[in-house]
Amino acid sequence: VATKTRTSRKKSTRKGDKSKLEIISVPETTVEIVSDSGEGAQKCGQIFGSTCAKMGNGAWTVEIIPAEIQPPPRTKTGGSGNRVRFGTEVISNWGDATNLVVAFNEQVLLGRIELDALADDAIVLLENVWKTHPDESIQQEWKEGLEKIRAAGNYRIVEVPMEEECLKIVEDTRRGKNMFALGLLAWICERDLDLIKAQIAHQFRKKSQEIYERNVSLLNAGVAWAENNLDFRISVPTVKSDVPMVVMNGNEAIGMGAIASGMELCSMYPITPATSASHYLGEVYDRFGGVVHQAEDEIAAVGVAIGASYAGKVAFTITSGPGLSLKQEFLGLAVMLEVPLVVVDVQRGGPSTGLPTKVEQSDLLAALFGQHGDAPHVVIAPATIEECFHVMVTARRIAEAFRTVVIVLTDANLATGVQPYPRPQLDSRWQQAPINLTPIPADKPPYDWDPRTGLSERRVPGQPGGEHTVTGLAHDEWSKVAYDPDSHQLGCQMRSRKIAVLGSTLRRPEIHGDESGELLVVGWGSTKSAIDEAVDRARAEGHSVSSTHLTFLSPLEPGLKEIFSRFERVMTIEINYSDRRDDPYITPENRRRSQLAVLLRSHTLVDIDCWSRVPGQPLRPCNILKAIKSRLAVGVGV
Amino acid sequence: VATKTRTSRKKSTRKGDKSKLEIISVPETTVEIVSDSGEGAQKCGQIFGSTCAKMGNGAWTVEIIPAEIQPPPRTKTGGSGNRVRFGTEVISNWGDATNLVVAFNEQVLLGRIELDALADDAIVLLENVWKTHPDESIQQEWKEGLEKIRAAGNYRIVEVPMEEECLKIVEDTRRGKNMFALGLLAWICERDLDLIKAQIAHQFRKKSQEIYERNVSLLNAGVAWAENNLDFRISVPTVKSDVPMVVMNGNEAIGMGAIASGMELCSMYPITPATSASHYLGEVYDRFGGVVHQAEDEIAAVGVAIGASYAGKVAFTITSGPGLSLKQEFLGLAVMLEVPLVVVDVQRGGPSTGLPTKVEQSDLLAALFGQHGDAPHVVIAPATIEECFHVMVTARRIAEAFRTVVIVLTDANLATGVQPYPRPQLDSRWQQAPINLTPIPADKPPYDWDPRTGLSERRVPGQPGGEHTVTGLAHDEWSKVAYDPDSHQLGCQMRSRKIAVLGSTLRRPEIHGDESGELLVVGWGSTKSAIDEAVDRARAEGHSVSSTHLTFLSPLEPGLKEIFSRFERVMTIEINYSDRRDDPYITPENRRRSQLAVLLRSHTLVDIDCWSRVPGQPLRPCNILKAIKSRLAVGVGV
Amino acid sequence: MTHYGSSLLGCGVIDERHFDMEDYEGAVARWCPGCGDHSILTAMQRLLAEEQLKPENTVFVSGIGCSSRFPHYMKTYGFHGLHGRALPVATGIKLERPELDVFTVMGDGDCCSIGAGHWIHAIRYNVDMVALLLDNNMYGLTKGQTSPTTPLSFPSNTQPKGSYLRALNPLTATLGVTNASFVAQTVEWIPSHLYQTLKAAYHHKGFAFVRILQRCPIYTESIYDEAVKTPDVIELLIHDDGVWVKDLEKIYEHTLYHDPIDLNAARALAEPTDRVRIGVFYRNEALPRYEDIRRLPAHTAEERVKALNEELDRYGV
Amino acid sequence: MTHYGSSLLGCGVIDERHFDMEDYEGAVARWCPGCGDHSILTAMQRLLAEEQLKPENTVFVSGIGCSSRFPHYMKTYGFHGLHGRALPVATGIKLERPELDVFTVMGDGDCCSIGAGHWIHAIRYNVDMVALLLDNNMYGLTKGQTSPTTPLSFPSNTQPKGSYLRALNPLTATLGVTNASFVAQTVEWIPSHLYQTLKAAYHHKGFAFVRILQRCPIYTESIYDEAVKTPDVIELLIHDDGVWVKDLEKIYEHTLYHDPIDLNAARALAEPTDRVRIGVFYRNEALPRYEDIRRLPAHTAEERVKALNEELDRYGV
Ligand SMILES: Cc1ncc(C[n+]2csc(CCOP(=O)(O)OP(=O)(O)O)c2C)c(N)n1
Ligand SMILES: Cc1ncc(C[n+]2csc(CCOP(=O)(O)OP(=O)(O)O)c2C)c(N)n1
Ligand code: SF4
Ligand code: SF4
Ligand SMILES: [Mg+2]
Ligand SMILES: [Mg+2]
Repeated sequence: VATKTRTSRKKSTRKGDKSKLEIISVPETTVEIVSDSGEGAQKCGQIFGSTCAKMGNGAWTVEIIPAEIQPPPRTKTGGSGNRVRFGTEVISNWGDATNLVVAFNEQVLLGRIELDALADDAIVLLENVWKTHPDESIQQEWKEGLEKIRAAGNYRIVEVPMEEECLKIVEDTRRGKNMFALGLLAWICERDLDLIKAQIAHQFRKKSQEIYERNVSLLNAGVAWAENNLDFRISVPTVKSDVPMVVMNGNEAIGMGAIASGMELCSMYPITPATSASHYLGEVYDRFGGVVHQAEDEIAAVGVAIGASYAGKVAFTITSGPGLSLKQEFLGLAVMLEVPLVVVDVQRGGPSTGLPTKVEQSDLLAALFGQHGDAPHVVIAPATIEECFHVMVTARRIAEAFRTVVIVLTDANLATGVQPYPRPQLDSRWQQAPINLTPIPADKPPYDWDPRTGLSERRVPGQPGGEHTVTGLAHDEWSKVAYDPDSHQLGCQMRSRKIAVLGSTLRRPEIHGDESGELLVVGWGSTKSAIDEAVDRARAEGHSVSSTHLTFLSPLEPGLKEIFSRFERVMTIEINYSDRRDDPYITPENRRRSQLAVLLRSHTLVDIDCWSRVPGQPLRPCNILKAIKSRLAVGVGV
Repeated sequence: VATKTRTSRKKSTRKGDKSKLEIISVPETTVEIVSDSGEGAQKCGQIFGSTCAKMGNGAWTVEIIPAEIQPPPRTKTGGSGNRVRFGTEVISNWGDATNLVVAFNEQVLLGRIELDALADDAIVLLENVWKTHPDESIQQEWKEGLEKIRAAGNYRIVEVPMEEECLKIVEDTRRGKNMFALGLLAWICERDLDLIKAQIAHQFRKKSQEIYERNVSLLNAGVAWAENNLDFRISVPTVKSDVPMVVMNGNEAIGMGAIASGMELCSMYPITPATSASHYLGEVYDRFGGVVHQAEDEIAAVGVAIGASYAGKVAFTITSGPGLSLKQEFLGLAVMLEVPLVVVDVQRGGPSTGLPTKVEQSDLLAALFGQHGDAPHVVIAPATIEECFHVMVTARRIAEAFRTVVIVLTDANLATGVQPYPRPQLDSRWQQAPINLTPIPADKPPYDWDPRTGLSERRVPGQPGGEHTVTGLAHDEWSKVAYDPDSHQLGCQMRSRKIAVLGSTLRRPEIHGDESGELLVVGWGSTKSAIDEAVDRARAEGHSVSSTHLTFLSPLEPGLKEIFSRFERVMTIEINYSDRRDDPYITPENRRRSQLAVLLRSHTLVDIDCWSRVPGQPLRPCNILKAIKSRLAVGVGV
Repeated sequence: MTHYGSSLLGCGVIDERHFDMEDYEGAVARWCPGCGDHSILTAMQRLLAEEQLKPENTVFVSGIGCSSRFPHYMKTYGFHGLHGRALPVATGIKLERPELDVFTVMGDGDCCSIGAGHWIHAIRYNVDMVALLLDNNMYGLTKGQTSPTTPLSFPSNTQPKGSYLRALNPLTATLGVTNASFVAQTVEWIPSHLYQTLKAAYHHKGFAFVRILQRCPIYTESIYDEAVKTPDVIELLIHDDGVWVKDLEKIYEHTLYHDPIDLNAARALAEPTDRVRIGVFYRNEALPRYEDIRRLPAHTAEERVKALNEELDRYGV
Repeated sequence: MTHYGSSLLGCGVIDERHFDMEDYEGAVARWCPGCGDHSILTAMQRLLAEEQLKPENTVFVSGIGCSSRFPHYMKTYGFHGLHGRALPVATGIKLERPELDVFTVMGDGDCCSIGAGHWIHAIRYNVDMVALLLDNNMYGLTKGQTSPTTPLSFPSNTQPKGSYLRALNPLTATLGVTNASFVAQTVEWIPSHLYQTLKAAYHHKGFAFVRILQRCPIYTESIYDEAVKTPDVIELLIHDDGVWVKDLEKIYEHTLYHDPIDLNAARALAEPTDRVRIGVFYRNEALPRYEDIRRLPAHTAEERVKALNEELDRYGV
């Protein structure tokens, strides 16, 4: 895959003379560090990533996770580590391909290459202890491995005697190589060593000073080796942002957003990739008077949240696909009782247990329509880590003001991606109000629906005169069980109406690019930045394409049909499954389309096409670009 | 509401002279019997209904169920009984209004009138013991009640001293009035007394001869009283059908269909209105080697069914809305494992616990999209009681041939409605084949997907050489856990493809009425007969309207877009919620549409309108007719 | 249960309201004539009047079933939720509002079948509430299906040839769960014992589980027939720390002095015999209550904002 | 378990295959080094070889968790299903195919938390299978969250300040459920005892529940440390009807002769002590097995059609 670095390097003067140091100066670059799991590549990558952020670069860090619990050493699927994409400007996705990779063995590197992770001209720093390994078969693997690697691309391969160098400092190199590698990267990418040391200190704050020092000397060893042996450096200019920034992953942002919204209870059951949000809250929540309740299962988790919400304060539950399926019955109850509730679904690969650690956007329709009966509610999807923070404040407010369920759809990409963003300017009005126990006049029904808006005033136990029993059975405004046609019709109408009212308060989505043209790409959730980047490139190449991104999936933002009408073609790009137009047996009529496309076609009657894949990875701008071009290539309405 | 009886009665010569007996001869009529619960009106109605069927009339019997577990006597909401609509031709819905009603007190009658159950010219036979009741307040209620009744319509009211007459035969009239009432109806409607007595004998087969005889004398007393006191009879000609017929309700048909399909396990958890199917099977299943397993909850119920299916024979689970929500996670697993499974959802009023005993069609989208992740599967909806029988054979076959989940959507109207239909000509090939334990060649993968069709051969434990572990995790054709992009993409593709293949085998739906015109009404499930009847009436009035009815909801039947394009307007008619076009805040853009409309708009991009209500009752042809006319009245595309 | 009752509401002012039984009457109870639930409702209303519980600070939580209609018939706050899911909701209420008095009413299908998982874990959490199992040995509302407590070979609509399994014993099941703190059994047809048992449960600090044998004349009339008619079948477990109804021994001569702190004895006594044992089997107030363990000082919005700003500092670049 | 093994397959012909342990090895086990699951896998493969179970007639059913990867590592049929739902699936398999040997493998979160309701009811059904609880006192696969069996105040990622509740005791919980027919405990680090316990469970006719204390060096290393290192902590329950490993007393001197038919004693012994008791706590083969109760003679398609036609006659008009 073609990359910015390549182009720009062509420009930089290359003498081929070792004494001369080549400075590869680029607006952005992507770095990977990958090892067997247990060798600490992830720790190294995290420190590198946040160093970039702290230095003022835009940066996006994603985890490289092995498939197995405990993968065997030196296997293609066993690679563990991080990819860090950083640049002068803001970076909000993992990009196309890696320009610089440090690999602890040739097999994990091959695994990355097979996943098409490396740029064709990537620089590869490869531990070479295997070359002379006592075990013949390993030497053999190395030989064959390197041939494969050379065949795979025009990589600039640098063998590094990591083992040898680290042994000078530690016996067990499994606990040290990662810091040596960090040193290599630090020197190559001109990173601030003091910032790095500060973070090492934080990482090992619970360990002894000696351990800290050992790691620092490993770091320095890496720096020194690079300085003495490498003839190139990569320079990515930084511009310190004028607004204060914070750096975190999406699940931490969800947790902090929950705190900022004043929610006091996170009732959950562990499930990847949602759990880390509750890990974060488990650490800090009690400092805010908040409780993480780990229930016996997802059903109990949402039940406890509903009980707490009913009793006074909006609570939330956090889960992933399988948990969403289990919560559906309770979600329908909350809608029926008009008990406010926030549900976070950190989407992962489906169906069923699927790909627990991988990103997907395939819970959209289940979130919208998964409850039996007609159960109107709200569905929102943040697109960035910053939005993960703010969406929680919005969700809590809507849930409370509209007495309904708000489902927040994030995904594994946002959950684990780490990025700096402008520090939220907290506002105490974001916090929900204390419980209100004022008495209720006898003539005020518990559902005093405004017949026009369907809105009614919330009531909690403790309010004298307000005694009544909420019920999941059809009921009238007095919450009395009522099976007559009018009561049920009215209840359904009021619960639907208020969602329409919320919709009437929304702004139409913004267009990225021209307001009209040949193609409009529509996305939702974590794909925003990759889509916009691809659109920018397409436009740079002269194509007439724009994009728009939906935050509200229910109710939908206004004006969509009109916006779509300004483009010759409209297509959604999503990380979920759709049949390909040219698949056998697939016709335009029976084609299974991606989930947002299904929704928008019904909503706007516009012939919305889709390009979607389920790779278990974030989409790459370059692949989106390809999809855009090929869509532009075929005629309208095909 | 205008009715056939009225028109035809006009024709019949009326002298107003008591000595002269008026014969109201009509092609069809609707009879109701309603009492406090516990007074046996239901038993009376059932016998009357099946008598009509046995005499060769077309007949449709529905229950009138009180809202409360134990309603107080003499209350409007406490009425219990049956409505029987019968005619010369086939009758497949409950019609518009009742022409003849026997009421045990004026309050339950008022309840029916408030539900608009009675024709404006209905004949009312009313127990008048209350008129002279010792309790003053009851006398008062009677007085006021009768005024209200008279004010409500031009009813022909006949007071009947039921109590007085019955006391001549029994002390406790609560256990006798219903047979007296049956006698009244039998005489008025010229029913075959021997057939009735035979059924009384069957009803009380477990009781003493004496009890039988007492009931027969009550019956005869009713006949005698009518003969001596009434000046009219209603005559509905019967034509014996040339094919053998059977009469039952939809849940019995589901049960028998399951037996006919060779399914051996019904794994369920009780829930209204699904339970009666398992009650039926509980009685007879073991005679067929079948087991009803009542699990600890709905999740276990579907889990046991999946285990049994996996182990060899397709099993089924039966439930209603709340149970469907709970089963969603397991449905996704079955789709992922490609374990065949049949799920029956007898829909009731939603959302949440909703209206447990009442009909609704609001689980369609949850059945289609309720599973997290992309989980393609099959959804079918029978439209008649006859189809309830045959759908089970089809569902089991599809589930097995396509290794997937088939959800069958019926509803409370089909479940409790009783109707005669042509006796199924059983075929032993409908039965599933015995378990096949032939060895598996070592090179044959457990998912030997045909790349074109996505179909593969089923494998069960006991097949030597076929050992493998099925998993809900993403997997390859060998059922090995596989998180790589290609494996997951392929799996999703194969599971989607086979549904498209099934779709390619379906026939396009038939059109009821002209092949093109001003308006096409689209329905699904139990509303078919009411819609077709309304369409016939509209056509008789000269309107250009046709209807079509969908049996397959996933995959959809072919040719829909083309069919719709032949009509100026298309609208669905359903029993679920939709905003009305003129509701406040509702725009064509944000309007919540009925569930089939949502699906078909996305599928065909045709601007499909909808008329839907959630009355907790079946739709009436007359109301559908109104909706059709008003839709025809407004311009196209409004 | 512990009393914060007025703390929130009265804010110092003395609440001068007095409540009679009638003040706790909600909608007219719609159970069948002779249904045991009626007398349980009455006993409960009597208890609330006796304890002068503020209707607004009392919440009845239930699932779905005949028995779960209970909250509608009380004039307090009520939560008539999902079949089998009453306990998680009640737990959530107490977590957010420990000062409320919470009563959970469940049927035998509700609690022991679909709700079994929540039941086991609610016992563990030992949240301070009264949990009533209205046990008619049958699914009533859905018109007669076998429940886990249906006696072996007793017929129902789903098992017309008789129940296939021996009845689950809710007492031994509860007593098997770590942190069980109060386990009692009573019968709805001995009002004085029912009332005293409810009272003991209410005053217990922790999760007070009471199994109430309840007649269902429609579906299980015969089951409790003998126990109702012949006092000889009843055996009273008596103790000062349990339930001891004066003069009841006169009618029910079989009595057994049982100290409810003795867990092993409780389990042995809970095993089925041809006698129906009523009273408190086990009681232990030393066990921690989940809502107490988790309780935190209240935080103002400003305090939260301040602390969150400190937290954000940690993430600053 | 009962043996129908060849009835379906061999159809009279003698099956001459012989199986070694290797013949039961599936994919390479991917548990962490030192994970207790490895030795359980080995013991199981040894058992199958010893019993010469036909791979094709053996099914391992599991939920989701590290432990639930078990079926992938066996070369038999396997069903790696949903978290907490292994038991209903296993029950369905036995209902349809009683002749199959079914083993259910669950983790402590799988069985005792999300699966608790199914667990209680599987004990009731007493379906003839082996049910293994691989208890590492923690959620392993999801990287360290508190499970119901996590010891009080042991920290995890969701409860970093330590578990809030005392550990649930799976043995007393199981023993509290009516129809419990086999309840044993063993430890994965004493292979001979582990093996003998699995063997006893396999030969038990009914639902054989075995709790296996399992080390998780990643998240709960310290918990079993003492028990592993000091034989003094272990107490052997020995009996001819239970597990009695010759010579094991030489290493583990604390022994207790316990007749597993004595339920009250079993419950008392199952209560937590500072010793780890291993062996069979309770065993009763007199209890009926659900799949036996429900078994029906096979019907041919023709028989069904005939009977259904008779049934339709009843509904004829
Ligand atoms: C999820 C769900 N499953 C099933 C039902 C149907 N249902 C309602 S009440 C009930 C059981 C009632 O029995 P029990 O809990 O013993 O209460 P009782 O009516 O006997 O008081 C069932 C199965 C439901 N409402 N929701
Ligand atoms: C419905 C559902 N909820 C949650 C999860 C996430 N999850 C997977 S395994 C697991 C628990 C693992 O712990 P345990 O059962 O003790 O097994 P172990 O890994 O310790 O062997 C959880 C919560 C899931 N896969 N599905
Ligand atoms: S059915 Fe039984 S439990 Fe339900 S109300 Fe009637 S008597 Fe009571
Ligand atoms: S995490 Fe623990 S339980 Fe899971 S495989 Fe590793 S050691 Fe075993
Ligand atoms: Mg009950
Ligand atoms: Mg565990």
